Amino acid sequence: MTQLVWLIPVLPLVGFLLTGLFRNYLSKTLTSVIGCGTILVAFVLSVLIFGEVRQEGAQPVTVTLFDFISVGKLSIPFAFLVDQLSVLFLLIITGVGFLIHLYSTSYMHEEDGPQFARYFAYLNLFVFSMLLLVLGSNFVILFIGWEGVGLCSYLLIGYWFKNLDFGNAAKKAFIMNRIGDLGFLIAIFLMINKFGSVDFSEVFSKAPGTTVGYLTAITMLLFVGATGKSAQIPLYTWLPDAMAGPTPVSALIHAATMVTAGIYMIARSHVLYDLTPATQTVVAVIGLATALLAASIALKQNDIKKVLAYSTVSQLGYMFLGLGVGAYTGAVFHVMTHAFFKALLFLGAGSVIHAMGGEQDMRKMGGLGKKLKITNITFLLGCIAIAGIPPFSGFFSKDEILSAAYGKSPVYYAVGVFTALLTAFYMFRLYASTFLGTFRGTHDQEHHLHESPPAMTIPLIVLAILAVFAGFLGIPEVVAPNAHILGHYLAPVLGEGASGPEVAHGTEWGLMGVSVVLAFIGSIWAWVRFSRKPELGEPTGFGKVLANKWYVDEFYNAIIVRPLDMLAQFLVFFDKNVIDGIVNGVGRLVQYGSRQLRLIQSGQVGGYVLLMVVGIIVLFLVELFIKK
Amino acid sequence: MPINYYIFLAVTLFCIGVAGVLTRRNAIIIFMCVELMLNAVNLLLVAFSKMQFHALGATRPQAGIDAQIFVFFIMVVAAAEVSVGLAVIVMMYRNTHSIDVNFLNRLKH
Amino acid sequence: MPNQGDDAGNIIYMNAILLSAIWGIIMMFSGIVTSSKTVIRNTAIIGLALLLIGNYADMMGYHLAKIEVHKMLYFDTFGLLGNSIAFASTLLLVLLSGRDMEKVGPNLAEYFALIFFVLCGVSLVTTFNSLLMLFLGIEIISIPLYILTGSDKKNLKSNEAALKYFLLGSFSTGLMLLGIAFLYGASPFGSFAVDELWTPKPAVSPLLLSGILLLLISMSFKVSAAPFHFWTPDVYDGAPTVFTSFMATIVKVSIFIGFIRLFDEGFGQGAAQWQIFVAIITAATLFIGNITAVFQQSVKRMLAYSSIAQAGFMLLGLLSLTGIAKQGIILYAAAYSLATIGIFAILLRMKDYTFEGFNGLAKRQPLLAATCTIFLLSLAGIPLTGGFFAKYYMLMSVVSTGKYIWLVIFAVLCAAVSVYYYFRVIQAMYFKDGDGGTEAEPSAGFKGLLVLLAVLIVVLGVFPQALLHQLTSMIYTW
Amino acid sequence: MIPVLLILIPLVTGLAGFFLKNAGTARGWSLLSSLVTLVISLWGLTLAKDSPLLHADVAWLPDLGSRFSVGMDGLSTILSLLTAVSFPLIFVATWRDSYRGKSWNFYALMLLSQAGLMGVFLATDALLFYFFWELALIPVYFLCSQWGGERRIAVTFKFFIYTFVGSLLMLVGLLLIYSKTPDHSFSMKSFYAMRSVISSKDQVWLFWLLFTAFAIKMPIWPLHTWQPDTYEQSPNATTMVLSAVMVKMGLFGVIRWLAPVLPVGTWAWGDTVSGACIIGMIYASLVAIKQDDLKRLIAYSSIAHVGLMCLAIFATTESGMQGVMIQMFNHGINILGMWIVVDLIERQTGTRKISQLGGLAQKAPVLAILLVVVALANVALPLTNAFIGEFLLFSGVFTSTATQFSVVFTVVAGLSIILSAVYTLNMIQRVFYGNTNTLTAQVTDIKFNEKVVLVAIVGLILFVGVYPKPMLDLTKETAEFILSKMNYKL
Repeated sequence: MTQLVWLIPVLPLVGFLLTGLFRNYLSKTLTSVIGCGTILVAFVLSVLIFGEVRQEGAQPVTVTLFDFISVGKLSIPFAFLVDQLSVLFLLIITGVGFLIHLYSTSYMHEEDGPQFARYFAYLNLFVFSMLLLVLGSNFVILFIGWEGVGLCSYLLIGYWFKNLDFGNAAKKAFIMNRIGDLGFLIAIFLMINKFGSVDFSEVFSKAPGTTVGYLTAITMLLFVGATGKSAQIPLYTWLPDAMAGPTPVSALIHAATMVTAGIYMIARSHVLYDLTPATQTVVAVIGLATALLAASIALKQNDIKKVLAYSTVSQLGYMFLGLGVGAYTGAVFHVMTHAFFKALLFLGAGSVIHAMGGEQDMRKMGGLGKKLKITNITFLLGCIAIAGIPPFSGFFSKDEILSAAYGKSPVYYAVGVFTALLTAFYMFRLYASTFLGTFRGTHDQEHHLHESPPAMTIPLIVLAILAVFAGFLGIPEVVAPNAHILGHYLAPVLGEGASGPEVAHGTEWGLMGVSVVLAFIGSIWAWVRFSRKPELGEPTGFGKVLANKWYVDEFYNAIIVRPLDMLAQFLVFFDKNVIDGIVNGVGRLVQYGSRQLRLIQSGQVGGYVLLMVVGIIVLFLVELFIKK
Repeated sequence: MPINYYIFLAVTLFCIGVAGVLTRRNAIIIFMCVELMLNAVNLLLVAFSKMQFHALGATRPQAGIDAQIFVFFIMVVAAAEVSVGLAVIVMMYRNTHSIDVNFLNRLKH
Repeated sequence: MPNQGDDAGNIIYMNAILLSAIWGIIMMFSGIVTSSKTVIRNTAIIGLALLLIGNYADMMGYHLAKIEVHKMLYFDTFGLLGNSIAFASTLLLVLLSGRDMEKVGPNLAEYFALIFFVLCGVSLVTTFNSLLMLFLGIEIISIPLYILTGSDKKNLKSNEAALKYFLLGSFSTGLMLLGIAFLYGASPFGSFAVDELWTPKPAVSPLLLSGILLLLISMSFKVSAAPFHFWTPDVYDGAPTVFTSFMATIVKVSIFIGFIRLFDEGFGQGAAQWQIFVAIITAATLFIGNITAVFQQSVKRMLAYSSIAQAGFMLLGLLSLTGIAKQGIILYAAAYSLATIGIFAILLRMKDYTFEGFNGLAKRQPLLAATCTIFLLSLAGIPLTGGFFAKYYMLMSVVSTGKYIWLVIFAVLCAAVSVYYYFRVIQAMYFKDGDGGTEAEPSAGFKGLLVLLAVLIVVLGVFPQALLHQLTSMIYTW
Repeated sequence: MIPVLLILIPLVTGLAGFFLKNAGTARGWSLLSSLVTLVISLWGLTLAKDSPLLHADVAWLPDLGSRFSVGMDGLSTILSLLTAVSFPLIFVATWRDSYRGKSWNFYALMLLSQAGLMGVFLATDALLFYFFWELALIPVYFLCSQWGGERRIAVTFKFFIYTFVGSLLMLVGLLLIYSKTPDHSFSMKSFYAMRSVISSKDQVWLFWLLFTAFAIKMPIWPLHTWQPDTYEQSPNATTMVLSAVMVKMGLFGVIRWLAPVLPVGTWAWGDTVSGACIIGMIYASLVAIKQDDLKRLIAYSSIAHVGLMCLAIFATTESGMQGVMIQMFNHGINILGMWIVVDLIERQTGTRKISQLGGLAQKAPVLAILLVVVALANVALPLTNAFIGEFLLFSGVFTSTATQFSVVFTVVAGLSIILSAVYTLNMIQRVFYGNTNTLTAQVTDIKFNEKVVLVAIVGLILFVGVYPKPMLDLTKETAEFILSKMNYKL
């Protein structure tokens, strides 16, 4: 069975080719069937393989397809690695992926045939690349998937290509990812240089024998790659803009799967990170900072998707905090739960937007709860989950990370838990101003309001269930010993100590209490405040700064984009006038010389004789000097 | 009387000729200066022929003869040049009514 | 010294000299006998053909007469090959542009007579073994040329050119004679024989060196090397184009062969003493020739300067004086003469000699344009044409000596400049639209000959050794 | 045998082409000829490496020590294959272009230039190499100045003289090396033996005589200014030849005739040249961002890519060398695709100004998709051929022991990866996305012939990108051989 793992990525690829090549001939139904079907089959296969790897003592299997690049001593096979970690991600990707495909079939239904097919083609291509990313048995295959998902996100963000702003958003996403990718690439070269291989097993086995400095370089560069892909400081600004894409895309790519690639990559290479504490600190700090910054910005956003986007960035920050403090299991755990509830929230938002006829501004919503029942309930569950209120999934994963963070340094914990408060606050602000209160939209919007069709609600329900109960996969030690199923499952890959620094039970109870209390406070405060009078006016003072995202985009423009632009402008001038000027100057010089030189041809015999005699004299003088 | 004197004399004559060519504007006079140069050479050759005869006459009785023959050839050639040259000058005079070389500047640059 | 050694002194290969002299006289009288230009021209053509055959017979060893010349002349393949190139080129020239001579003036017969006398001088210059012969040869070439230059009597330019040429020419003759006299004075054997000039004495007497220098100068004048080239543009420009073509090709290259002979056999051993002067002259020639040509407006005058530039390249052969150099000179003589004759022949068809005159020629006369392009490419030294290998040999000869690399690099840079003015013609022909001026439709024979020339050039460009084969066999035995 | 055919077929058919006197016939004729050439070169691929059919050696100029000897090792094979593949594609793609005047001459000259290129890549004799080097140039000169844009004559002339200066210096260099050969031979063998004969001092200055020519041809900053103008002014078909095949002559020259012959010189100037390459990469990428003319944009991007390849040559590492060899092929294919798209756009809208275009994706979706693939190959996205190439190039540079700046070089050069994404995506967006305007409103999607070509190109891109093994196997031996000669520690 495991040997057939290559089928899992190949199926979406086939889907991509079919829907892509025959997009003009396929009916929408057929497209949907192909699009979803391939993913479903892939999911089933993943489940089967999961069945194999979850047994005790299941060894990681490497499935080599063919010899990809082999130059000199370096040999890079096109091979897949099947172990607990990759299979877990398989499940998440194909599972959530399938639900979102299903959702899309109805969400994108207004598009005409070919465009509809194009959408599914891209989506399948994305799933293919993502699977490649998690299945790759060496860093190069990982990198291939890595860039592949970047491409698909580019294509899907710019899906409505007639709108140039969307195009710009797509471009921004791709380029910022590229910046990260460069770091990743250089890290790969460092490995090649040192280990002569990019194979996970080989690199990790040889790593301990290497100087810490070198490893730090590698891990830092890998992390640079991660900041690009997983939208961390300083490369996070593309993700909120990426909301230009269709909402299911945001759910799949920019919440559930792609943005977690960075976490996967670091968890995968945790061996290296364990050896380089310096990098770990950096990761933790960056993660924490991102979490706080994004959460603060989310407080003041009015676009429903923007809020979710920033919350995603913030949650990713949590995951990196987890990685930084060594709680790999916790990070992966949070990836999973986050995939569920954030996908749920995005799809819910999508359902809302769908109902509102494309309106995304919360200030024009309100009171939707009465009309969109299922959406309302599922969305609420999602909010509770992300807010970290027990026993919902978010609580467990987030708490695991926070306690580990405390073990590393109370400061981490403090900031983290404060961010948790903010999270709860802005999520319920979102919920309240969308579903509670009175409707603020136009009349015909109100008239047009309706619950979404089943194709959209079913995924919501499924995800809601997951969001509620997924937490029980990782019940903390203090609550019930050895109940951390996920931890046991991942142990072979991430090692036993992967839950981060231990904390005394008493303290841990305390920490939990604090975070839960704060979560409740935040939620209720926001609920009470915004269900009655949502903020409609323009923010002022500090709120304005937040609303403008700390002016980070403007900052980047000022220090990077514009200088580069001016430099380019100058170089154009330089190229034209200086370099080419010199070249043409030589030509002109020759012409000028010619014009002058021909004047000695005066036409006067006397002149000629004189010049000849001068020539003769010169030659004789030379002779004299040669003599000496 | 050492040969150098002859050399100096000839070279001086030759240079006078050159100077004449340089300074005069009248085609005929220029040509006469050229003739002066040629005759300077003739003189030199004759001198050398005697020199060579003294140097090598013991072994080769006819040493130095060919220089004198050369002189005759030079004269002949000079004569030929004169005939052609004068013809050219006359033709020139017919067309321009002048033999001043400074007017020869239709062809330049 | 050549290996035919002894018998070279007694058995004399002088068919060419005899024939050319005799035929010159015949041509003179043909003017009296008949007035039909066709007859005269055909007689000349026959004469040239005979000349070619006779010269070839010499190389094969059949001689009209056996005359004792006391080593005044010396016949080797180098010189004889030079002759045959000169004769063949003249033949082609007459075939291509014979009719244009008629346009110059009434006395066609005399023109041909003079041409034959020039050829007589040529065959002396290519085979002399005594300074006397060299002197006579040069003069026999020059004097008729003065006349030919001025042959367009009514044309002031022609007159002016003739007078300038005459004055400057005789001036340089004076220099040459002084040089010869010095050499004679310095000669240890008291003779004018070229191979007896150099003294093996360790200290070179100033007399000898000044003699060499004066000869170098006067010869440079004859091959129009800077700074003694001033007569060239004016004379070439003023003379009737047919004769310009004649002077620029046959005369120039054969004098060059004499030049090489003189310095190789006369002062070859002492090359180190005078090479530097040759280097200076070469550099000056390349520079002035190429640079000045760039700005010319008249193609004819441009070709005059280009001939100076080409002379600069040939001087590289004089600089190195290796076997390769001699082959190179022969090849250069052939390639350069063929190309230049072709271009002049086409130029004669043009109404005005400016670059504009060539505009749009490709549309009106595709074949002329195509052949002209090949000639120009050859002059520019583009591969697949004889010109490339000509230049190649020259560069190779210097490089193989290992000295004067700077001069080689300078030379190729100048060659790059030369592309500029040669390609201006190509651009005019192909990429510019003419004013619709139409040339007289050239005859089929004319076209055929042009094609023949082009083919020859390409053959030289692919198998240069087809020509050099017999030469190489003996050059290396020296 | 095969190499001779590869040179002769285009040569003969080209010469014959001058007499066809009919545009249609000439078009078909040239296509036929190029297809035959392609078939033969494919046949060559099937043969064993040591097959006698892959070599030919005829006496040519015995006294000059030069023989008409041609042969196919990995390097020549891959480049002759590129030449053989490009020309049919070009002919098919530009099938609908019409040329003013005697258009049959156009096709004839194209074939002649193909012959020249083949000769350059196949010659194993230095003089022969120089011969073809010039021959490839002449037809292009006429093509560009006859059928180019309005500034064609001046621009092409500049291009010609520029390259001619280079090649003359190269000639002197070759002569100098030849004059030092003990057996007086231009053959590759005796040239490769010179590395130990020529003193290091001489190698150091000899290097520039040869490298100038190659650098101008590639072109390497700051000798590049002829390129954008020439690309812009040439007829599209010629631009394709120039950029897809001809720029490879420079790289090829360095690999085949410079690095192995003068290893010390190569090593001594390695850092200098690499520096120029890197400046050029960044510089060209930045300038490309600002270009409004599609052709100029691609021209500058090509400068950047070539710079990277040259950089890798001087890294003297195995992956670098093999990377260069297959990247030369890949780059040729990719840029060909770009040009074909540009040609289409220009023919339909009559403009190449990015600012005047837009919304083509609505009008020509197929074209848009194919272009996007090509463009992604241009930015070296994984699973496209260029990724393989650039990955090898970069790792080659990074692991280089020939310079101590390898890390700096890699990082700075790496920035061009980002910049290339910037200008490529800009281009895609402003040409294909957004709404149509009056110019682009009546654009129709691509016709059959163009579809065939672009699909073929995309096919190549993806095949090589996913399964580069054949290419790598092809170049492996040669790369090792060259490197063994480049070992600068005498």
